[in-house]
Amino acid sequence: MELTVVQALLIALFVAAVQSRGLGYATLTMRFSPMMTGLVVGLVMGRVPEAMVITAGIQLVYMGVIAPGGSMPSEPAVATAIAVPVALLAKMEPYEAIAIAIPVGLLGGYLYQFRFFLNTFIIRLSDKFAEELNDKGLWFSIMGLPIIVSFALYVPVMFLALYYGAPFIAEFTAANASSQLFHVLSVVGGGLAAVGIALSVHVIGKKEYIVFFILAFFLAYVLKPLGVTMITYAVLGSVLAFIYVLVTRLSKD
Amino acid sequence: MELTVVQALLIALFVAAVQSRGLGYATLTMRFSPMMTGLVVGLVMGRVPEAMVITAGIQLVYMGVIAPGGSMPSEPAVATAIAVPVALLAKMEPYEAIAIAIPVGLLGGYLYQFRFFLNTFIIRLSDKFAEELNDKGLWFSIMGLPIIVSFALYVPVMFLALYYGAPFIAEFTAANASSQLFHVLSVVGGGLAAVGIALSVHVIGKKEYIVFFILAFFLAYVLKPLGVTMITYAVLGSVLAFIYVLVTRLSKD
Amino acid sequence: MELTVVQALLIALFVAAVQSRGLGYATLTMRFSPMMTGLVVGLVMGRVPEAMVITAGIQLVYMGVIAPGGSMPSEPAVATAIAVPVALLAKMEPYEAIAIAIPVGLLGGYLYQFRFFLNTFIIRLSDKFAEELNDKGLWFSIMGLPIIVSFALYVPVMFLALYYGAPFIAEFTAANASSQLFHVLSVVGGGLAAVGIALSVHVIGKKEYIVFFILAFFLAYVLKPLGVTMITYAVLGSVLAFIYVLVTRLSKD
Amino acid sequence: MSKNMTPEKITQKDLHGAWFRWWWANEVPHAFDRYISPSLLLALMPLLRKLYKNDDDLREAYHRHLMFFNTQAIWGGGTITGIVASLEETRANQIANNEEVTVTHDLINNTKLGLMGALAGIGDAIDSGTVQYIFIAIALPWAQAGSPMGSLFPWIGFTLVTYLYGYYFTRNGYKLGRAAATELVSGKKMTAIIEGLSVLGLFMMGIIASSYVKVASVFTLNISGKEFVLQNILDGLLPGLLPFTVIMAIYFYFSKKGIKVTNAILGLTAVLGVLAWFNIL
Amino acid sequence: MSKNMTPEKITQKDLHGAWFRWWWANEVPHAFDRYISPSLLLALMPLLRKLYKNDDDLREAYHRHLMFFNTQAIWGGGTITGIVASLEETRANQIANNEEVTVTHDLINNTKLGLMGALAGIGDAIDSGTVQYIFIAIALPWAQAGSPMGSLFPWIGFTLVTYLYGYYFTRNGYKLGRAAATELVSGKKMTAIIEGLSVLGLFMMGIIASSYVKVASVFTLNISGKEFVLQNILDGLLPGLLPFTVIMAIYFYFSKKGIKVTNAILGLTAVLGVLAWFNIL
Amino acid sequence: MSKNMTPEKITQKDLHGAWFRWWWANEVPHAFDRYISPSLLLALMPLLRKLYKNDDDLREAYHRHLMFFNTQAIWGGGTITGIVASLEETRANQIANNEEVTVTHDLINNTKLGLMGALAGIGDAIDSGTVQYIFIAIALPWAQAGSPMGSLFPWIGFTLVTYLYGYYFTRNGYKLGRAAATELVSGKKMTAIIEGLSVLGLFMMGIIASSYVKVASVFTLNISGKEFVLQNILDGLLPGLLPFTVIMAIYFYFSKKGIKVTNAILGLTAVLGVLAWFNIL
Ligand SMILES: OC[C@H]1O[C@H](O)[C@@H](O)[C@@H](O)[C@@H]1O
Ligand SMILES: OC[C@H]1O[C@H](O)[C@@H](O)[C@@H](O)[C@@H]1O
Ligand SMILES: OC[C@H]1O[C@H](O)[C@@H](O)[C@@H](O)[C@@H]1O
Repeated sequence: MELTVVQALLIALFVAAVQSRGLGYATLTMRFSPMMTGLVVGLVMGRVPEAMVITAGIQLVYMGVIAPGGSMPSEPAVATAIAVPVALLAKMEPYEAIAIAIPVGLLGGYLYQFRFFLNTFIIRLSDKFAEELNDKGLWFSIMGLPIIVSFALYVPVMFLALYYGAPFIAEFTAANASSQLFHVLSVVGGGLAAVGIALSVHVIGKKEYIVFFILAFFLAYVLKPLGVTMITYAVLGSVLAFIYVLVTRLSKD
Repeated sequence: MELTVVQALLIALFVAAVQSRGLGYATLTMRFSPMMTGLVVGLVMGRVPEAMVITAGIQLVYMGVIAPGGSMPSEPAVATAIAVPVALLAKMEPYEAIAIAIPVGLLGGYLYQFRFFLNTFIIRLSDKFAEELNDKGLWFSIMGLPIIVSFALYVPVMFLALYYGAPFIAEFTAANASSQLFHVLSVVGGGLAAVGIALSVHVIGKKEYIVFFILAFFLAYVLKPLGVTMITYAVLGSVLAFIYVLVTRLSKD
Repeated sequence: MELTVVQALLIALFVAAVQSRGLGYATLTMRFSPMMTGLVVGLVMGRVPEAMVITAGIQLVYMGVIAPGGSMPSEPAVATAIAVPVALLAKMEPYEAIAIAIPVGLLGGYLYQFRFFLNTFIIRLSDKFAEELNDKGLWFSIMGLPIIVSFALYVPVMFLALYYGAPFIAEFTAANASSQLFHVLSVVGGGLAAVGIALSVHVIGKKEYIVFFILAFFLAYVLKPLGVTMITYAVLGSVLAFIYVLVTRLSKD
Repeated sequence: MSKNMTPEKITQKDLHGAWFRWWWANEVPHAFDRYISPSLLLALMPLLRKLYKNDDDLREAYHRHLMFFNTQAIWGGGTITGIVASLEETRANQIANNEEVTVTHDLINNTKLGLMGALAGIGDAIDSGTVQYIFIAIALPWAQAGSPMGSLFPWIGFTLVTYLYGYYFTRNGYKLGRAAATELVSGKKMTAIIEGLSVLGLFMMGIIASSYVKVASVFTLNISGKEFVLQNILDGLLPGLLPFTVIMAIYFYFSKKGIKVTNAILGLTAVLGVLAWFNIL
Repeated sequence: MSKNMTPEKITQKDLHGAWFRWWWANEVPHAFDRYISPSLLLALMPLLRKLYKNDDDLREAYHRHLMFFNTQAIWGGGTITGIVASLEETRANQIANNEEVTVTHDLINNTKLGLMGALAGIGDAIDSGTVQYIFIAIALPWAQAGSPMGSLFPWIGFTLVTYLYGYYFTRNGYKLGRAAATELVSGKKMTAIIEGLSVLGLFMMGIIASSYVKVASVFTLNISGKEFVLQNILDGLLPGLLPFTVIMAIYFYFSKKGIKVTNAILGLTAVLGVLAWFNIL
Repeated sequence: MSKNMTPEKITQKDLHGAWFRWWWANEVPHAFDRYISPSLLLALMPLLRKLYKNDDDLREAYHRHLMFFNTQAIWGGGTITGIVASLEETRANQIANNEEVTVTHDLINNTKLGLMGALAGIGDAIDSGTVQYIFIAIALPWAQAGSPMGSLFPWIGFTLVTYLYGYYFTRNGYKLGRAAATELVSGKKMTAIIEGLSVLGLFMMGIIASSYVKVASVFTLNISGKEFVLQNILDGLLPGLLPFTVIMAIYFYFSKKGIKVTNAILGLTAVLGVLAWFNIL
């Protein structure tokens, strides 16, 4: 590939901004769809119309991608940032270019999870600032630090991939040690929600009510094959709550 | 086909009588099975034994047909009334004759639904007569009018199909405008039960108990893939009711 | 086959001991796995190493066999006691030998069920001895008699099969009258648990609580396709019990 | 004059009359919103006349049996006709004797709602699904041989047999209802039973609603090759959302504007019809 | 004389004896209606003798443990033997000291019923399904090489290991039971716990009944090529109908005629046997 | 001085500020254990300052909104931001006026827990799953023709539209909360509502926990060709065992040692990390 340092850096910065979610909900479409990334690459490379055509092809691959509750295996924005230059410079078809970009997209997903992991510690800071009623500190720990962390994670990776080529990153991602690290990271990530949930359950008023938590937890496992939706559960939960109240309170009059 | 006017009319009247259900539960087998229709056609055409053989063949096609809760796509009696003459006159095999009769059977099904639709308005009359304690009026609106409506719907259609041939009806059924009408009719039909149900729920004594209606409604959707039978639901509902009473009343002593 | 009377008898006695479960839980592996039976046959026939090799082959066929709640179609120990001599004497492959032993294993399964059936009557004796506080009688009716019954069932069958050859038994098992008898036995066996369960339910204190029995019984049928585990049911049952208590007792303070 | 107000006794003949009328009317007045309730009213009409000498009570009873009702004719219809007859009798007597009315309007209603679905399941499976086809299967060879008996035997046989045991159910339902009602009148568990029946009735109503009310969208959008199927999206949110919305909309309409059924039907027909015409539903 | 009535203490040795007897008897007396309850009685017999000096109490305890019981030997049997031993001890002491008897017959029974199924699930999966086959899999190559160790190692190894942790479960069960019982005796939550255990016990009994009681029809009718499979029709009505009917029939038999178990067994054997002989069941 | 303690009124501008901050921060601080609760705190911070003039109350409120929280930005975030704002306002006024505090910490918390999951389901299906792709699908042909509008239109369009109705949800949430709160304050059904919300909140928490906490074993043993897959065995015992164990372990850690979140996170990271490294998890 033949991107200049400046070009590579500009694209890397854009991707980091998107992945940091630093522009709020405006970054949702930017993350889930390749369209904006494709346009930016086109602008940076001065070949907008061609970039648009390629990006439209990539969009078809990512049609329907959403990430309820958090992360997804491959990050469209990250993969697109690699695939479009590849396709432009090597005159490849969009789907071929995506194939080359896949390991980088994968690494992008791991970094997104790693970002969650680091944020888990940054929140300790927020706890502290909340205790001190330090609003500036809270701004810093809630917005500032997480964004900085994101840039620190994504800019180098994207830059290296763009400047030295995707294979460079692919090698790292495939390396034994790193894939084991990713495994550890995703296991830890999968478990850490337990802390937040245990905390929420712990602080509830009536200890006996934990029984409803347990009920719902195992019910969800029992009914998993039936694909019950969250709203259906909310309806059933409300019905349960209402009957409980009916039986313990209202029926007493 | 070469049926006389009288023959066609006689068969049409028989079918209308069956579809009106005017002979009570004695019309159930007549509607679900082709046997009686076949015999009547045989009698009218003066070729009973041949008609019986053909009808026996048609019966195999309709073996097991029942219509819990109302309507079915194709009406066996209607289709048979066409298929047997076709088979007799054109010397076709029973299953070939049924193939020709299918659009008429289809239309027969739509008319059955349309009958429900018209009855929905006739019941308003019954409401009025009930208010006036007018028993004669009730007999008229419950038995008389619905039967008249049935005949008005089925006699012309059957007669035309028998006299001018099934293709005549097939064309009409397939026509764009009418199929859109049928769609509208079945959507309206599918929704109107809501009125009766909302009414029943509305008049219950304790408003809070609507929660059990809601519970059952969504539970039925959740468990749909498990094919729970109505009696199983009745058992579970009784258990629920008993526990509710146990908890609110009996446990108080 | 050319087993001596003594050899056949020794093996038959071993199998009867295992199937009587007379050595306690130590007989579990002996019943579920062919290994010990193979070794014993090898010892009796004086050809241990060869017997071991054959038995290892048979083990692969029975890998994973367990019998939650009671019986299984073919009894590994019984089948192995036939298959190993067959394989040794007729120089067959283990899986071929098992094919020959299958009807005997089948009969072994029926005898195991028949043992349960006879024990059902022996327990009447235990009831009587319990009433009389007769500990010796209890030892006899709980340990002595069931073991005697087992030997009476298994020794002749195994001896005949080993001495006169498996086909001898196969013929009996396949005979019309006996297969009808087995059908009757398994139907009766499938139903008799109802007595014990009805008894347990009958002696409970509060009659109204039978509603929870009914609930669980039909719930288990409704959820059968979901493969809910016993422990999950125990969790759900505990949750139900706790909520019941919460609602009727604890919420009253 | 006061003598006149005493409910007459319900005789065996009355019961048979009710059963016959029910059997006859059965699905004649089948309507989308009430199903076959008018047939039940027709069946009970003369009995109700004998029981309620006061016009207001009679009118209330007439209206009661025009409410949503559907069941299978023999197992459901027979049994329920009998039970309801005895419940109405008890109620009429309680009213006439100025006793506490334990057999309330709600009790009768919830008994019907609680039983009709399960008994329909039984009847459809046994009568329509099995007995009918046993008769047909027996007679089929005769038909194949060209004999009219192949048609007549299953028709007469099935009709006769079901008529007979349907009447048996009616009589047993009546006895059952009497036995229950007698116990109820005296028993102090009355409130508990009424509440239990309400819970059961509404529960079964919910189950029935989920299968009788069918409202689904057929709307799909195909933009640049991507299909948006509205019903799939709705099912991803809350299966049953549309039928539930329709039921609740009418429920609240009744709550606000009073029970104006004709309006509800016309309005709903219009709304659904227009949406169906434009292929949204 | 009155001294004599005091329950003796249950020692470690008693506990081990109970565990050993349970382990030994285990499935020897396995019967269709009670499963392996006699083994539990055999296990507890000497302990019960030490506890109940009054013959009536002892007799009641003997009968208690002949009731329907089934579980896996190690996880279920070990734990429950221990728990029951301590519950019986507490109960015996309460009786002897004329205290309020909070450890009721029902409490002990429901504890068994509530635990036996879940612990059987654990034990079957772990011991029979996993541990056993790990031992076998390890030794398999030795057997393939012709060595008797291939047979002896899994047998001795599995038996030994399970014996040891089974005893460990017995001791822990006993401690657990004691701890719970102590709290129970004093605690005012006693009634709540007894009720909760009843609910759980009956619930688990229902689950167990649904898998242990197997009654199904094999009756099919083939008339003119149409198959009528009775069991399919029944499943279309209410899955579990036949087993439930059998259970309830016996239940009502006991309610009416008293607990005549032998009669019930003989009668049921006769009925099922005849129906099976004629291929109805 | 005392004047100073009175909560200030929440204005339209405040509400918009809260909505904007929530919208902006949204997933920036996304963390494994608390998800996006910090964004909600950031959104509410200035409002809380206006409401709670007492530092202790303010601190409690700050901590309240750092608890576990996740939802979709527009439907969930908008609505909940609005509702919570009004609940906090009512609470602050109750505290300031020395009234009975019916809007308890638990009430606010359980409202959030009860709503967040269902609203996330709605929002994900509609915004991310449908609306977004409608915009994209419309613009796709433009992109295929090489025009930058193919990129700009869906981005600007989707962002704008969702921003607008998100704000609409915020305002409506606020009104809804006010209406409910007003009724609550006076109504005597208060306790009932608090209890109901607790049940619902914990129920939804259980559902959410079952999908958010993912702990599964990858351990397999292959001895002599027989595979032992640990997770299969665990699923045969009790599906959800491992995640439940982890949650309860931390729950009991908090119960015993107090709420030491950092320790819990570090400890859990260490344990899970080591187990994952050795391919047990
Ligand atoms: O599922 C709710 C919510 O969860 C996370 O916060 C993110 O994945 C959002 O995109 C999503 O809307
Ligand atoms: O399902 C009960 C009942 O519903 C409707 O009334 C008709 O379809 C009957 O044939 C059926 O028996
Ligand atoms: O399922 C529990 C238990 O049931 C029966 O007693 C036997 O099959 C045992 O092997 C099994 O452990």
